Amino acid sequence: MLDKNGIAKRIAQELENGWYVNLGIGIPTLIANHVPPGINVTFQSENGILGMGPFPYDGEEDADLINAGKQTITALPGSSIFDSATSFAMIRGQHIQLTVLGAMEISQSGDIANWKIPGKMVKGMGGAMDLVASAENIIVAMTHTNKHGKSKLLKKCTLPLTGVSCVKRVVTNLALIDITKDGFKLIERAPGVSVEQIKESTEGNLIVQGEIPEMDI
Amino acid sequence: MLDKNGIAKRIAQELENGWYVNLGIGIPTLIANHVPPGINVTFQSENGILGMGPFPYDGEEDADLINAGKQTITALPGSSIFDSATSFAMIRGQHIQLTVLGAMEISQSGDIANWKIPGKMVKGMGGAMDLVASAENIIVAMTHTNKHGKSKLLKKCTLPLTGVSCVKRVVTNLALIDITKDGFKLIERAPGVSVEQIKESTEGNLIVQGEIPEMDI
Amino acid sequence: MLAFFHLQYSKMDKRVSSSEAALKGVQDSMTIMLGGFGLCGIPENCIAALVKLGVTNLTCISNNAGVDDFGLGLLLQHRQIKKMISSYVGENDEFERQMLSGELEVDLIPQGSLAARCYAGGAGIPAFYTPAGYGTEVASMKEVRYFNGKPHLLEEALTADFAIVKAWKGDWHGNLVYKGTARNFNPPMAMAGKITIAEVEELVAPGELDPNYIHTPGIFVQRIFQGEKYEKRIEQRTVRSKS
Amino acid sequence: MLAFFHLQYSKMDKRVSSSEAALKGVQDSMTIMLGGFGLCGIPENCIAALVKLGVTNLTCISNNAGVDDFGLGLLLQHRQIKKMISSYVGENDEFERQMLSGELEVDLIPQGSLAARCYAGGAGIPAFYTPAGYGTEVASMKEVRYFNGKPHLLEEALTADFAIVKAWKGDWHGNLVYKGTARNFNPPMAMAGKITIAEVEELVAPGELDPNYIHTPGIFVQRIFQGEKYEKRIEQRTVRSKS
Repeated sequence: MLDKNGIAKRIAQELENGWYVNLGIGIPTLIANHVPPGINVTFQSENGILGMGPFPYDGEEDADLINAGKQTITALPGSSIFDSATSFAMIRGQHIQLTVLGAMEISQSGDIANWKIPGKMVKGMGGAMDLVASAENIIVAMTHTNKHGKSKLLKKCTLPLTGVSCVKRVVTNLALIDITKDGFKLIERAPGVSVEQIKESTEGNLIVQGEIPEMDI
Repeated sequence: MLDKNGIAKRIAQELENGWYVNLGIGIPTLIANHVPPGINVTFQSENGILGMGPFPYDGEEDADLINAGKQTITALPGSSIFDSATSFAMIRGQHIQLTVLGAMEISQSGDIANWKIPGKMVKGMGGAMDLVASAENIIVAMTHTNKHGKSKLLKKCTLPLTGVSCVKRVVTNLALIDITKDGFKLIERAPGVSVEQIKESTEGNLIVQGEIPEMDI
Repeated sequence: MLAFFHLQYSKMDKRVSSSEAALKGVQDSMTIMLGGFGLCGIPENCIAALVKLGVTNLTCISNNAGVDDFGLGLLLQHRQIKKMISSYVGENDEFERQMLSGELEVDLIPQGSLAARCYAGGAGIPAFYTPAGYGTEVASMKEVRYFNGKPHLLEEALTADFAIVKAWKGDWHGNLVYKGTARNFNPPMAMAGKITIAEVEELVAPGELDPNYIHTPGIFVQRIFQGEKYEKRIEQRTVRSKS
Repeated sequence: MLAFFHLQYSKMDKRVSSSEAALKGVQDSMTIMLGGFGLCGIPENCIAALVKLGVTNLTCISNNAGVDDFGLGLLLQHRQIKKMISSYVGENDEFERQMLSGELEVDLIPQGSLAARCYAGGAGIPAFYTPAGYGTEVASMKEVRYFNGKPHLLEEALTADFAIVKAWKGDWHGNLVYKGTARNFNPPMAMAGKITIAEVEELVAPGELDPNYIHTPGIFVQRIFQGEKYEKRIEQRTVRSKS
């Protein structure tokens, strides 16, 4: 089973040299800490920066330099700053090679819900709807089940959608799964997790073909 | 009768303090030389500058600083440079208070033709179609008749249009005329020009009400 | 203050004397755009002056709604806002309370569509198509149209009676330069105000800012002043230690 | 040249060795966008390399078509262009001859619509409405729609197989800074290329350009090189005397 950092680490293995990457709030943010050696990627934050660096040293934080999670950050050499209209021009125009975000639910047809629980939580979609509607390569990072033990990989989402037929891959604490036209296709098991466990935790249609390897992380 | 500089000078009297102004190629360009004392306006050139100044001193011309007529220019203190998309955002978004441009024909309903003579001259519309479609205040600067002596103020334009129902006022070598819903309304005569002369040179419907004063320039 | 206005040598000089003077003409029930992302790059001084002015029934267009005791949260506290048009309104308990109780109308818009709609409002583009929000609640009542086989929504431009932005430096003509990610929504919103007010940390004479590096050309700005005081509060102070 | 490529430590390093190397993959019948206004801010070195490469049947999207013996006029001279998409094509006799004789297809577009269509192409906006051209030849075959009582045309985004832009300074990541009015169409076109090539007068290491004053963020640029030689010809030299 993977913890949050494990999920981030597995997704970080997907990064390719030269990619521009947008990381959502939560687990996705941790990916920046696990970029494999030899791989150079540039992180975009949709509030207006390309080339986001690590947190500043204590005492060097700048109120005018934050990421989309409102955290103080730094800018790397070769970075650039721009306004929100330009930032989403990059996103909508598919100039970003990978988008990673969290989710409350995903469906076997690639729908995603992550912005609203009617009557309970209404924080707003922020940039998520623009990201999922435009990105060609979307990976969801989340736990396989919610805190009540219910599966978050569903036949059909129950919560209001953020986007339709957009998620390509999901990495959870239990597995790496691709979304195909026939449903969730199991690609890798998390260390120490059995196919049976993954099946039990997946409400949607899970396709298991042949031997399923354990992740190498 | 006015010469080109006279036409420019009369239009310059229309300028108000604080206006942003776009001047077309030809007679309109001359207006910059006749801004009345005490009036401060800012000239925009649609290739990407606000705060265009006079021509550079001989030897100080810069290939990277031109106006929309491709002439070398200077930039005044407080000027700004921007790209073509932003430039036309200003124009389309009606942030410019006055547009002055030349014309081959105008109609009594405010149509303008100034970009094409089928089979003969096809230079393209440049920024003129954007300017006339968006500007709230358009003055045309032109001669009253063409080189064959034919009126350029028509019931209906014969050449391909640049824009419809957009021209508000025209200043020619003979007169200052407003475009009203009933047609061309004569407001002022050029020095030494009679109402009769203006009538003869105007093919469209010319409205003459009461005494028509001579321009004070 | 009258004396100040008499000293203006031309309307190209857009300086006003204070945040209070900048808000002249702001009335109940108006639509106001406010720049900023979270608490970064918000027009602090104008927000304080709006509280003092006491106008109510405002429609505010702003990416976020501040926090309980800072930013637009201050206007919420004083019940001055009738409707919020935003993309993300977390980090604000009073907001959530007013929204869930129905006291506050809320129009939630995808962040990119919000930015593009402000830009379009300033750029004379009345409407455009975007893929964001297709198949979601956001799409209800909106025209769907396919381009290149992909569904898009028709989104209309946003404008405001007043747009209030915050820049780092500005000159008398209204030319603005922003610093870091405090830029965010300020440039597109500066374009979309019938009257645009800019508050800046440093107001300089024309010619002091390099024309080649102006972020918002002065043509978009009608009033400018140097903010009385900047707190520039940090929402999430995240740091690493030097060791 | 192979050695050069081996030295690249990452794909964030987008340097290529020459205008010739930059054009790798350009083929007959492709659509190419070229920045510049008149002869100001045009990618001189890439145009020369396109002539040398000899590709034909090109569709060129560029505000102007150069003059007879410089800029895009050189590609016209060599009959490499099948179709021009432009807003203004005066100052070029060969162009006029080819167009009137029917050898050259020409699509004339209002300048603001051209800029906005390139921007839209880069920004993932498939189409938008603009008032420009309503009631004219430009409107033929285009959807008309009223917003606020005013007629508008639906205009679709433009993209290109290659966008070629010219900047003043650039770094290895593709971040660009333009100088003066040589900026013009370069930023919106840089956004709209499937592959965007930037030629610059001065190529610097990452970190040398201030992130706060980048005109085109590197994400839009795939290849960059320092131009071999710049003539920067002036089309209309207008001056005043010092006396």
